Amino acid sequence: MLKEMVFAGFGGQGVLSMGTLIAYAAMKEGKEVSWFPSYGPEMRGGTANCMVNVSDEAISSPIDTEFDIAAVFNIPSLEKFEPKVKKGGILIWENSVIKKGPTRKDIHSYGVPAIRTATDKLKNIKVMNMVAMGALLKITQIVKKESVLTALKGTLPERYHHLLPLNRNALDMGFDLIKTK
Amino acid sequence: MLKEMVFAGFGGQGVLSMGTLIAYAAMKEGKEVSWFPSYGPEMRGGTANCMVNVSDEAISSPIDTEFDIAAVFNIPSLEKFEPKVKKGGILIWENSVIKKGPTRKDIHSYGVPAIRTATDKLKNIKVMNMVAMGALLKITQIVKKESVLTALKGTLPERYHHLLPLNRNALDMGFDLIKTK
Amino acid sequence: MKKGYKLIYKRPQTLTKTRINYCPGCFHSTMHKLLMEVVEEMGIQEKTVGVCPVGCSVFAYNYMNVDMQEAAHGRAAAVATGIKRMLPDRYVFSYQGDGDLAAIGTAETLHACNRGENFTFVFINNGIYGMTGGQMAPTTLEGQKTTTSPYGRDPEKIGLPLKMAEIVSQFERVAYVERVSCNTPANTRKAKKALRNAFEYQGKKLGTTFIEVASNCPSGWKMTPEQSLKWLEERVFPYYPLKVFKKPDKKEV
Amino acid sequence: MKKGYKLIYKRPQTLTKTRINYCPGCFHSTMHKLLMEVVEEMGIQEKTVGVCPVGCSVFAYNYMNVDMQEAAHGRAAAVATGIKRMLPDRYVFSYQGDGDLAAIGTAETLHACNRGENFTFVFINNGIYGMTGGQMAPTTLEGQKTTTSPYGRDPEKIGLPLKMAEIVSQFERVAYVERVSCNTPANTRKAKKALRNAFEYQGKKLGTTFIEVASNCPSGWKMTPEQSLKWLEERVFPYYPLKVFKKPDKKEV
Amino acid sequence: MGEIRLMKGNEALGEAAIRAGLQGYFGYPITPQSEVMEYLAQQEPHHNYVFLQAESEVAAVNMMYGAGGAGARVLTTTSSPGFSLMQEGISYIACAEIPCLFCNVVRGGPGLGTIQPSQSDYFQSTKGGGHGDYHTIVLAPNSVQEMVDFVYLGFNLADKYRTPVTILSDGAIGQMMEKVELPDPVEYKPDKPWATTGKTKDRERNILTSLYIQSEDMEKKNQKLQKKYEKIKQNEIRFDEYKTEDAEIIIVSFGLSSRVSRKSVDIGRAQGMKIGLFRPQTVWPFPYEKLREYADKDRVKFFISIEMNAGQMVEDVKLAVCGKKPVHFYGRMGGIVPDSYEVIEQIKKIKE
Amino acid sequence: MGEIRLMKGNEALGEAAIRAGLQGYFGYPITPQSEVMEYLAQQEPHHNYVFLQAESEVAAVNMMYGAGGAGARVLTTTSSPGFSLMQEGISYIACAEIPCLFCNVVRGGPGLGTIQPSQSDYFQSTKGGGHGDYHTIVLAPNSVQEMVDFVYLGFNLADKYRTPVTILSDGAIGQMMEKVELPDPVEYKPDKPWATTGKTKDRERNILTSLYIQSEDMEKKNQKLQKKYEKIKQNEIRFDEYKTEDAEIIIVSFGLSSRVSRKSVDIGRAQGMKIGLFRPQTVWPFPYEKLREYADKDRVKFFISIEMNAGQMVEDVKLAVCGKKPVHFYGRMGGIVPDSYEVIEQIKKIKE
Amino acid sequence: MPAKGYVEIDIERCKGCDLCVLSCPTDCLALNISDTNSYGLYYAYLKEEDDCIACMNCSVICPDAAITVYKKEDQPKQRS
Amino acid sequence: MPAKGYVEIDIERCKGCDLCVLSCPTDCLALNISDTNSYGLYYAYLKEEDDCIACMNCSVICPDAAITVYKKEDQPKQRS
Ligand SMILES: Cc1ncc(C[n+]2csc(CCOP(=O)(O)OP(=O)(O)O)c2C)c(N)n1
Ligand SMILES: Cc1ncc(C[n+]2csc(CCOP(=O)(O)OP(=O)(O)O)c2C)c(N)n1
Ligand code: SF4
Ligand code: SF4
Ligand code: SF4
Ligand code: SF4
Ligand code: SF4
Ligand code: SF4
Ligand SMILES: [Mg+2]
Ligand SMILES: [Mg+2]
Repeated sequence: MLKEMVFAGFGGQGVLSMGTLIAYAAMKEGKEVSWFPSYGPEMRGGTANCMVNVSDEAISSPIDTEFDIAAVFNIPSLEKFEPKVKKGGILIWENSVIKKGPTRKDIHSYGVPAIRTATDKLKNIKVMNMVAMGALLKITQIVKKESVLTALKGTLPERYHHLLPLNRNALDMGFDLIKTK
Repeated sequence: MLKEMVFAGFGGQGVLSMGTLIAYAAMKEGKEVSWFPSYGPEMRGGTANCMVNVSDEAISSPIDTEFDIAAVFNIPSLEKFEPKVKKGGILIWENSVIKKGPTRKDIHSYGVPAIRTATDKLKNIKVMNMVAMGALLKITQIVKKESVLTALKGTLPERYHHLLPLNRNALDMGFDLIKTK
Repeated sequence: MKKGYKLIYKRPQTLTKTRINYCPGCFHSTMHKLLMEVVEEMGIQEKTVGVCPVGCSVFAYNYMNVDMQEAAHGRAAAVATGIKRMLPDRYVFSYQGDGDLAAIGTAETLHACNRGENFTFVFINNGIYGMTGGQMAPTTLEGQKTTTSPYGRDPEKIGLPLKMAEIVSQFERVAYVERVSCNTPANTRKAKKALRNAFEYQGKKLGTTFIEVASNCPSGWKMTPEQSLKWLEERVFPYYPLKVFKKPDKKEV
Repeated sequence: MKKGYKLIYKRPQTLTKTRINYCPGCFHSTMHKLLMEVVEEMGIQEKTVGVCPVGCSVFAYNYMNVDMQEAAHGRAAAVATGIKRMLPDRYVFSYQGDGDLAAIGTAETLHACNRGENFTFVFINNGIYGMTGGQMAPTTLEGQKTTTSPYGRDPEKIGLPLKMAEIVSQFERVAYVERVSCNTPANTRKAKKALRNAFEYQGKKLGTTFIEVASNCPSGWKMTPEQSLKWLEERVFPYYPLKVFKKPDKKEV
Repeated sequence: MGEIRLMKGNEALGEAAIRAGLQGYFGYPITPQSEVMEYLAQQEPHHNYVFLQAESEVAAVNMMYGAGGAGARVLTTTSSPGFSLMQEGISYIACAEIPCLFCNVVRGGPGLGTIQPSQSDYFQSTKGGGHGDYHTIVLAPNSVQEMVDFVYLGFNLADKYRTPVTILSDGAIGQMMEKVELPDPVEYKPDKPWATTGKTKDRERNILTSLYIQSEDMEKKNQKLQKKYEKIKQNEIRFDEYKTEDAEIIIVSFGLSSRVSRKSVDIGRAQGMKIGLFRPQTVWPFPYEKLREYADKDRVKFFISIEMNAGQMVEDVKLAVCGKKPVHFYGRMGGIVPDSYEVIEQIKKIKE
Repeated sequence: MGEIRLMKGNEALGEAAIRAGLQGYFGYPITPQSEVMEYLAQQEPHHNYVFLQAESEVAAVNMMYGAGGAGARVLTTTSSPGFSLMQEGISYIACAEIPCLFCNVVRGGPGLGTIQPSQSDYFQSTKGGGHGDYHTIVLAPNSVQEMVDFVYLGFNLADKYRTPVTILSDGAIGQMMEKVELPDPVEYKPDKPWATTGKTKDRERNILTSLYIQSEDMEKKNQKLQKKYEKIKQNEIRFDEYKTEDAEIIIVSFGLSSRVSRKSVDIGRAQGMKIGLFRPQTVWPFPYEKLREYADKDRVKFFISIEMNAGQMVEDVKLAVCGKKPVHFYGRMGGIVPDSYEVIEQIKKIKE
Repeated sequence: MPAKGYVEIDIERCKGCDLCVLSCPTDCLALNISDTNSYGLYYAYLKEEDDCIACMNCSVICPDAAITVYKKEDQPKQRS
Repeated sequence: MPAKGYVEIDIERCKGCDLCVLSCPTDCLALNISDTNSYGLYYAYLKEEDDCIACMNCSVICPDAAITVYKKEDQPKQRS
């Protein structure tokens, strides 16, 4: 089945690599995948996002207009993508910076304090995206946690491999943030 | 009736203006006319020519492949255009520089010593083309002598109008070079 | 407004209300501000026509409250020439990046300068292609890393950075050339003065005026704004000195 | 051949047998001859690749017996760059007119020079667009009449003639720049020597070599060849002095 | 009646432009177009326009953008390779909706090719040689007189629709002299409230741009352009016919080749063939409807497109005829003008 | 099986070029293409090719001319406005018959437009954006995998026919990542006796030119080119089909929009409509014959061309179908990718 | 005694580039790193109200023209 | 005593530009203006055979490489 996803936030928050990891992991799990970034000067100061499709079959367009899953990390992204989540879809939002969460009632939304967790507990804001990823995996089960770790190994240059444990940590922590299944 | 003509020689021999005068004169006589020059770098050192069409009706292409009348002033032009004169057409050639004239028997050809006449009799090689023009008018009657003089007045800038008598002279002399009407 | 205080500086009216969308600390913003301050102070908003070509400043017309034309990449000098020749009594400026002015637009730039077209170049030399994401510019410094010179600019392969202010100064009909920066308040004040001079000389039809800004690109350079100021001082100014390269004779002015 | 005499000069074998179709007295012919003499004398016919763009010399490949590419108008420097980058051990030259090199091709010329592309420019500056029938060139002299400056070139409108040798000399990676002419036997001998130098420096990979020829265009100037020589001496050389602008350090050579 | 002269197409173009109120000319020399520039350089002191020889065609087209955007009536002329260099600029001008008049005096391509007359830039002019969905109105004169008339028309259409207009001439029409009647000079008073002439207090600033970074905005811009093109298609299609009333064979031909074809009609009719000539004067917009009407007529046996290229307009003829009747093609390339008899030979071959 | 990676289209293009024996890359940055350059700049030290950032697209295309003419396997990449600037050069390259590979990562035009994906350069690429009668082979990939495959194919076709080849990509295919299988590197040994590498004693000098000043010569040159194009039409047409065997409605679509359309086929079939997809992989030469076969089949009711432009390929579809069946068009402009359901809606509307 | 001044910073325009902070001769500006504006950016504020001398360094260097400067009346005028 | 020389001029290549004539130090060349070559151009010829000193000025300046120069044997070599 096709899952259409979007990851959105400020440039630098790691939303593009979050998408890449999911695409890579899904590919390793034998799925068809596509990953499509927002690009060009609109990124400047504004938001960055990427759309990821995972499917058992060939993927038609890499560009989606509605989403099964959205993860947003700042207010403009919430504003932009909340209306584009499909009815019954999933919206994950960072609730340590976004004060006022989504208002729609016809979707499943999850506030995740990814930034606070990363800064307070892990002392490294950079792994914020991995915290969010953990939560996302728990919520959506889109790919296996292990696949994401493999993906991380596969996409991170050798010289950063010492950061793998930290990332696993963040992933676990995010996973555990979601209490209900 | 359509008359297709070509005037060819070295650049500087006045072949282009010869064509212009005929076209202008014919226009003044109420005819449809077109004038088309060879142009571009091939002129360099090579030959220059122009094609003139005079007709009672609208003229189709200004570019002709065969001619009713050709006037040539150097060897390369003779070589190029002799074969392109229509059967029964007229070929006028300058016979003080071209030693060996045309060989075709199915056309009317006239050797005219335009250069010698201009240099020897008129002391001005520049009017060579008017000498030739005179001969051409006598032979072809394509336009009236007076029309050519009007044309000359119309195309020559004011400051050269003192040359008009010389040109008329040359025209007359050329006219008289042709004995048999 | 606090009582007993009077206003001594506020945002010029010649800037639109739109939030300026350049990266934090980018001198593009500063130069927009200065330029519009000069237009405001000279009272020439009605007579000013700007040209912005492709580059980060392609959206300049969203910010500057004057008539503007957006030009094709590299062609601002030609476009400004077209405008100025038709409207010789307007103040015309072209606002160009280094990729624009010194790479693809080299011919248009130099010929406009050589003809002495009577408009003002505002040349933002940030040593990089900002808009397209940080590729090497003709002004990228020796050894500087960019996305298309990932191992540092190698002069053996690609030559040395072009010094446009120096080059255009040589053209007789170029009236005024100065290289400025906005890294300190003092330099920023000088930059504004230079713009003002340029516009005034333009008003007197003295020829081409050319203000080069030794600018920054925190995003493309992958630096904080503060680091970018240091880079300017340590690396940029030694190669691109801030100075007046040419100015009109006293008597002309 | 006369008995008791020996041959001391004949047409180089590196020119084809085709009659050269330039106008009488045109230095394009002379430069073709000198260039091919140098190629013959250096024995590098097998290693030489030439580029001729649009201009009177567009037919150069009919005359020069070496591999050649005909380039689009203005783009000879880019084409030569492409060739030389692929074949770094060949001798590559671009043979360009002033319209070509200094108007439409300004960007390609200057950037090739700035990069220090290791080929030789042979730049025929005849102050006019010869091939297209005598229009104004970027190098047309002040006051000089052409078909598109029928009242004489007016610097107020179009600027002063560009001095390309002077401009390109400033680029660090340009190794050798000389302006020569062919108006006298002595100057012609110097011109040939300059070409030889350029090729030798190229062989040593010293950078860009640039020979500007203060040339004539009897047809475009509407002069006899003899008058064109006078014009050169009286009008051209004072503005375009014949000299070496730059040469490699002794130790490099 | 206007003044009668014997003029070259290129010079007539220049003179017509002056009379039609030319304010700015920007160009670069190239054969067989240079006479336009030379004429305008010569005439400049006597009139009120700016003549500027640009450093290249790329510069010239962008000067057009600037000057046209400043509200002036502007012209540039060039020939094939130069027109290729202008394509980026034309795409910008079309999108920024700046009235500009172009003339391409076509020569034989591709590449440097030959300087002799050709029609091989038909596709480039009509389908858009530049990037993106745009069109310029393309007028194809077949005589020096029509060259003059189309200059007036071209300027007016450019203003009316805020669009670039191209005159698709060729080396022969540019170089040849014919009798021409020159219309009286007009006093041109531009009415262009959108032009960038300086933001006065009573209006918002004027912006000329082709940038719409958001897809939604760009699509809207495109829709606006497409709407304009529809309007032009409705109002501005022009064509000329010769003996088509009863024709069984219809020659379709534009520009110079249409003159050759006109003679072919007469030759053919003298030999008993009912030939007619359909001549698009606007090749964009192309007169599809009118041709389709002929295709629907029983008496019409076939069409033949006569061109000086490898077969370009014939695609438009086919699109018009839509399979209802056979469409043939005959053309010469590389600067060669087909001969009227050649065309007849071709038609005879088809009839067999 | 080759190496499997998750790669961006632009990077995959770069990697494929290296593996296919790239010798020279000349290019100028422009979104959404710059990653190609960046990738090749990054990889340069590890391989044996020259990477050169040119001062402009005009310079780049002429460096291609020089380097390709010197016998090297050369590539440049750009996006729409940059491709417009290359048109003069491409016309020269086509005429001088120099093998070169181009990739246009199309964005929405005209003018500066938007950087979002588009197909609005179809006309420019297929009808010849430059002057004169010429064509480049135009390959239109619709996936990152096909991008890789077409780089190999493109280089080989360029050599085989001594012709420029264009890959018509778009912003989405350039920017998106997909799974890709990379073929093994080839050791490229050019066999180009015509290349200008220096005139050795055993041969006449080699000349690369596009100048044939005499019309007769230029016509001959054109005939030679036309013959070559005929040969390419016979041998190199490529297309792909999806459920066309029994289709009553045929969607014609290329590149990115063909992926959207593929999904529409499934959606439509699920709703009981017999839809099929015909996807030209070469858009020049266009698969006219094959489409015509479908037009001749009774079961086929109509065609619809789905494009990301205002309707360009649809002209070729019409030329193929030749009036035998209705040909419809649906497109989005300005960088917007149509949605599969939108397409179905459109088809339903037509059916009514 | 230097002039006494006061600045207002338009929080929404401020991008937290820190250039004003670096340029203030009396060190009276600072970046608020505990809050962001609606663009998610930290912003500058007048930390030491009393120290401002109305030198305008901050408003001159501020790229985004986010700073308005006031000066106590009766003090000699200063120019930018 | 200067070297004794001799020149041959390829009439068909000569364009009568006169540059050799102008450059000859001993004035031994001239333009034949009573005849033209097949291109219709006057051509240069060695008018004073005895005066040629094999200086090569003419061959050096001749644009069209129309001149071949010979020198009497046993004389010291000269370079172009
Ligand atoms: C013909 C063309 N080529 C390339 C581009 C892509 N492009 C847009 S801006 C730019 C360069 C930007 O650099 P610069 O001029 O230095 O301005 P900056 O963004 O650094 O201020 C480029 C290459 C384009 N728009 N058009
Ligand atoms: C793109 C383009 N523009 C214009 C031309 C026409 N053209 C051919 S040569 C030339 C200039 C010739 O002048 P120059 O380069 O000085 O060479 P010269 O003939 O004087 O030696 C021009 C404008 C062309 N071929 N291509
Ligand atoms: S990318 Fe660079 S030049 Fe562009 S706005 Fe950001 S900092 Fe300024
Ligand atoms: S036109 Fe001028 S440059 Fe060209 S060949 Fe003749 S004299 Fe030489
Ligand atoms: S005006 Fe001067 S003292 Fe006051 S805050 Fe600004 S920089 Fe500091
Ligand atoms: S300089 Fe301006 S934008 Fe930067 S921090 Fe200060 S107020 Fe904010
Ligand atoms: S070699 Fe010298 S002396 Fe002899 S003809 Fe030539 S120029 Fe005169
Ligand atoms: S220099 Fe050469 S071409 Fe000129 S007249 Fe003498 S021999 Fe003839
Ligand atoms: Mg920059
Ligand atoms: Mg010249």
